[in-house]
Amino acid sequence: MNAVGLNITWIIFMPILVIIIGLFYLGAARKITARIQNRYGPPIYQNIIDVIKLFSKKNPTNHGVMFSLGPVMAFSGMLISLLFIPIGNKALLSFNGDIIVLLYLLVIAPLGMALGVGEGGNPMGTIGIARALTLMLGYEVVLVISIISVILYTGSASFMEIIKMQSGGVGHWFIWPLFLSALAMDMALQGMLGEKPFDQPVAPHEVASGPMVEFGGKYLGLLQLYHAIGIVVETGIFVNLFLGGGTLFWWFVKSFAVFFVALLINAVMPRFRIGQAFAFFWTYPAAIGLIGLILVAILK
Amino acid sequence: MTKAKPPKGLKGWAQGRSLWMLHFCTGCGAIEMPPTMTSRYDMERFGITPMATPRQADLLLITGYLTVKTLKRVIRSYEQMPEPKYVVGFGSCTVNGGMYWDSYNTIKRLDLYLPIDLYIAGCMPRPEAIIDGFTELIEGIKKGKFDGWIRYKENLEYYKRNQAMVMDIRKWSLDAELAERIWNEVQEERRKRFERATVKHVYELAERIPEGLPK
Amino acid sequence: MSLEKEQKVVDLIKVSFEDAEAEIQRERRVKVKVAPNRVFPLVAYLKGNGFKHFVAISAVDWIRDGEIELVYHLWNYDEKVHVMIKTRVPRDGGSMPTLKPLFNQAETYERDIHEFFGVHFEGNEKLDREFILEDWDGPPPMRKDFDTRLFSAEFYDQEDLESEALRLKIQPYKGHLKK
Amino acid sequence: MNGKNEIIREFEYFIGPQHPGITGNFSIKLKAKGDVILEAEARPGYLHRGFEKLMEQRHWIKNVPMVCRICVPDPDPNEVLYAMGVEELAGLEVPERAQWIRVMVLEMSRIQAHLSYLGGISGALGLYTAPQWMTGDRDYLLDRFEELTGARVYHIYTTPGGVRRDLPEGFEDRLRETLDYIEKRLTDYYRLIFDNPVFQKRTIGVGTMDPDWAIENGVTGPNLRACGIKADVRIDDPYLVYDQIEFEVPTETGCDMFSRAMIRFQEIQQSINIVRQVLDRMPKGPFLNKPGNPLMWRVPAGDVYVRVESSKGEFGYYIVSDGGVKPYRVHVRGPSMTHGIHVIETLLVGQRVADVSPIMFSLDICPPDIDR
Repeated sequence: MNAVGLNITWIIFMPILVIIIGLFYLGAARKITARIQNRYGPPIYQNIIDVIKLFSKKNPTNHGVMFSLGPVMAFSGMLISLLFIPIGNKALLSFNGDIIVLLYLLVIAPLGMALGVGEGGNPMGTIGIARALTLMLGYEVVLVISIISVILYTGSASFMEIIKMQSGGVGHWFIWPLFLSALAMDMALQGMLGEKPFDQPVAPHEVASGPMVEFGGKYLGLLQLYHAIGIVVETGIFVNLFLGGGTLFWWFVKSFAVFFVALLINAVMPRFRIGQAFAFFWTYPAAIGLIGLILVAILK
Repeated sequence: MTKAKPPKGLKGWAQGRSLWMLHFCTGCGAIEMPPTMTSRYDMERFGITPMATPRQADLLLITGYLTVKTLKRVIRSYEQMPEPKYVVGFGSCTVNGGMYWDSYNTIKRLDLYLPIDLYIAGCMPRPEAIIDGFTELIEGIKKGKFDGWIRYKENLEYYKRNQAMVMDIRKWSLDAELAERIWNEVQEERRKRFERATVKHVYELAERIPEGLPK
Repeated sequence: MSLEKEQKVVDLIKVSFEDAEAEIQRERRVKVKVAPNRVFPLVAYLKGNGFKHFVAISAVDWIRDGEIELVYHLWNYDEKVHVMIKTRVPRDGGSMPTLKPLFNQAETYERDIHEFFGVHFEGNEKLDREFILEDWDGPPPMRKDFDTRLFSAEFYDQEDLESEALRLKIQPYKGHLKK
Repeated sequence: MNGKNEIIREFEYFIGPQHPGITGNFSIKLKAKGDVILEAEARPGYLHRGFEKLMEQRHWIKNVPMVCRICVPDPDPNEVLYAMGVEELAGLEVPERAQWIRVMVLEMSRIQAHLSYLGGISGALGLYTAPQWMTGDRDYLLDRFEELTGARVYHIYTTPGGVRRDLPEGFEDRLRETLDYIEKRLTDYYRLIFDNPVFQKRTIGVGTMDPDWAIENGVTGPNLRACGIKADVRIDDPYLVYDQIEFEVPTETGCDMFSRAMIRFQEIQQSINIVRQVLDRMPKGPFLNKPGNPLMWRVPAGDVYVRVESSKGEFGYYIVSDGGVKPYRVHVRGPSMTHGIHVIETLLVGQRVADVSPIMFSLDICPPDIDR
């Protein structure tokens, strides 16, 4: 009874916590980028203000049912993926094979966006979402290779079990034995987070703001929340697989550290053309990931 | 029907602290925008960021003179922006035509065609002046003082009529029916005006010196 | 200062185009006056003789003579001489052959002059497309008999619009003045 | 061709005027199949103020504040050109010192224009740190301009007969400091932009043009020098005191976006050297030869074509006087008139949609000088 009550509290409390922390991540990202660019930068809570403002906007343009469902689908898809990510050693849904389920769930969000954008009818949006899906095809391969090597190494496909195996200090983290896989996954993460050099889907100079081009007001607010959860989920996969999870506080510290690395790369890189990005994913990170996988298979 | 009011309280505060401006540079003023945005003056610390599309923007900056050709696009962009939305006019060209007061292709007073919330004077305004204007705007929005889009909605017919005097509004308005009606109404006056304006000017052979000046 | 290379260019033109009036304006500047139908052969000839850079076409409205003067600027990168080829076409119904077959970018200048001076360029396909002005039904604006001050005062007439604005009480925010 | 390939849709869409990837207020209509551009049509005219007409309405001197507005990012060549043209028509002598000061102002203007160019092209490729740094550093140069002329961007400093005022006290030392600072920063820029593998990947071999094609299609200035042709108005058709100054004209052979950016980067260094030389060798003396009552001043009838090397290419004015108190006709030949219409329409065909904006930035197109 007690455990069920705790779970219900957690299921309500956790998404709110993740959204707020995710928005702070975004604010911190702007601040850090600003410092690199010799600027003062906006306050760290700037993105929370942005979201409040977006939800208070009136009459955003609507192009039909699918158009409004797009952001909702993206947001809820990301929210469901969150349930499978153990945060602070606590997972709501944990069973053997939840990693595989998560991989499927991560695809829902971009597909939802694609449906909504298609209804919008703006060519910039169509190009943007086409780029997002192409990019996904690129990094998913690398992601799957890295995850398979972890599963092969541990013999388990459950986040909680993998975290348990890493308990006992920094030395037990899988980042050391599975260094190559971790490296490959970090590169894939850069693409998942949409940080440069892989921000083709939203490139302002090329396709205005890509998929978001027709969305305004509440829809854009929802997409901001989706983005905030997305960052936590995506960095969370890396933290759980390679950095040993941790208590609530340490989990977020680790997750932010992963995000921070992505930010630094983001600040000093131009973006690839979409074809180049795709080619990049299927050469270097894929090769590194494969070597890691082979090493695991041999050494195991 | 109750009168629409600009947002106040939390909504007004959030709106003031997070202004997304439309990335649309219409004239000379655009050259002083990069310094305002970048490391020396850093506009982002007030929460002002450039946005790529009108759907996402709250703030329309008219950075300098507007030719008739640009005015059409500006009006279209303005009408696509979600409410509440604000317009800031940059430089003396938007106030009274400025340096181009006798040009045949630029409009003279912008607030006849679009509801202006704030003017920033200068040719063109320095980044400090722009920042000062923005702080004024932010404070005003927080208190709910700026209501340009409400004025525009309430006096839509007046604005549309003015726009129709200088441009073909049918292609560039979101409300096609209204545009069509007003366009037909103003045709007569517009034609008369155009005839008066394009009287063939007799080119004087005499010296073009202002009279009454010492030789 | 010696004007040898300029003289050479003048001689070069005189050899093939006897009707052309060529003179040296100053160092590195040569002026040539020809009839409109001789412009195309002259430019083609000069292009073959090293004048590879087509700088621009300028138009001047000489309203007193009832003519529009077209000035074709050419530059030679090797000899470093600038040639201005001047020709005059009538203001009403003036027409010139296009230079597009020789220099592609001449098309742009011809579109520009067509719009602002109303000179027709035969063979330029893009001439009918709007270039800089949009929905313009007035006379070509750069001609001398178009009065921009009159146009601006009459067409953008503000007095009645302003009085209407006062009646509707449409005023920009003035709160900052009260400080 | 038919059959399988028909799945790829043909798009037709506009880039601009309301689009972040456009320099100034300009638009390009694109027809693309999938991601490859089939046809591009440049559409200028959003900034047309009728300058040439307005200049006919004003006295010779009153045009000085107007002309600098023709090219917003690099205004000084316009002022110098107009002044040079009027002086040549009127036979007005320019004091020696004024000529050296003009060279200095032109080169300072070139440095700031190139800095914003490099910021622009890296911004178009997504490297947002570069524009932030460069625009910030460019501001120090604008401070020097403000000290010298009283304005940050439109200086209205060069008038027919000389320059409006002399250098302020201590200006030379402060300018030297600023130049030293910018020179120091050049290493950082090089490492941030040109050493960047992604930047190289995006720019090398993209947007190329053939050198012969470039000459015949009116490409001038740094864009032509990026094709390996050593053509510079400062040397070919010397004006002011450029024939007394030692400087190099850098050339690159890549003909692509990378070379075009590299040329500008090297020219910043050259311009810094020129300004230093000017500061060392500038003679003392008067700086302005006043032409008399500006409302009554008549310029003898005649016509003249003058040109300078601006940061974007060859800028030329064709000025005609009929002996009156106002110009009879001024025709402005901006470098973007060719770069922005014909050249870009040709270069874009066959490129990817992603490269439209970088190519446009790499050509350094300045829409106000197309529209005038």
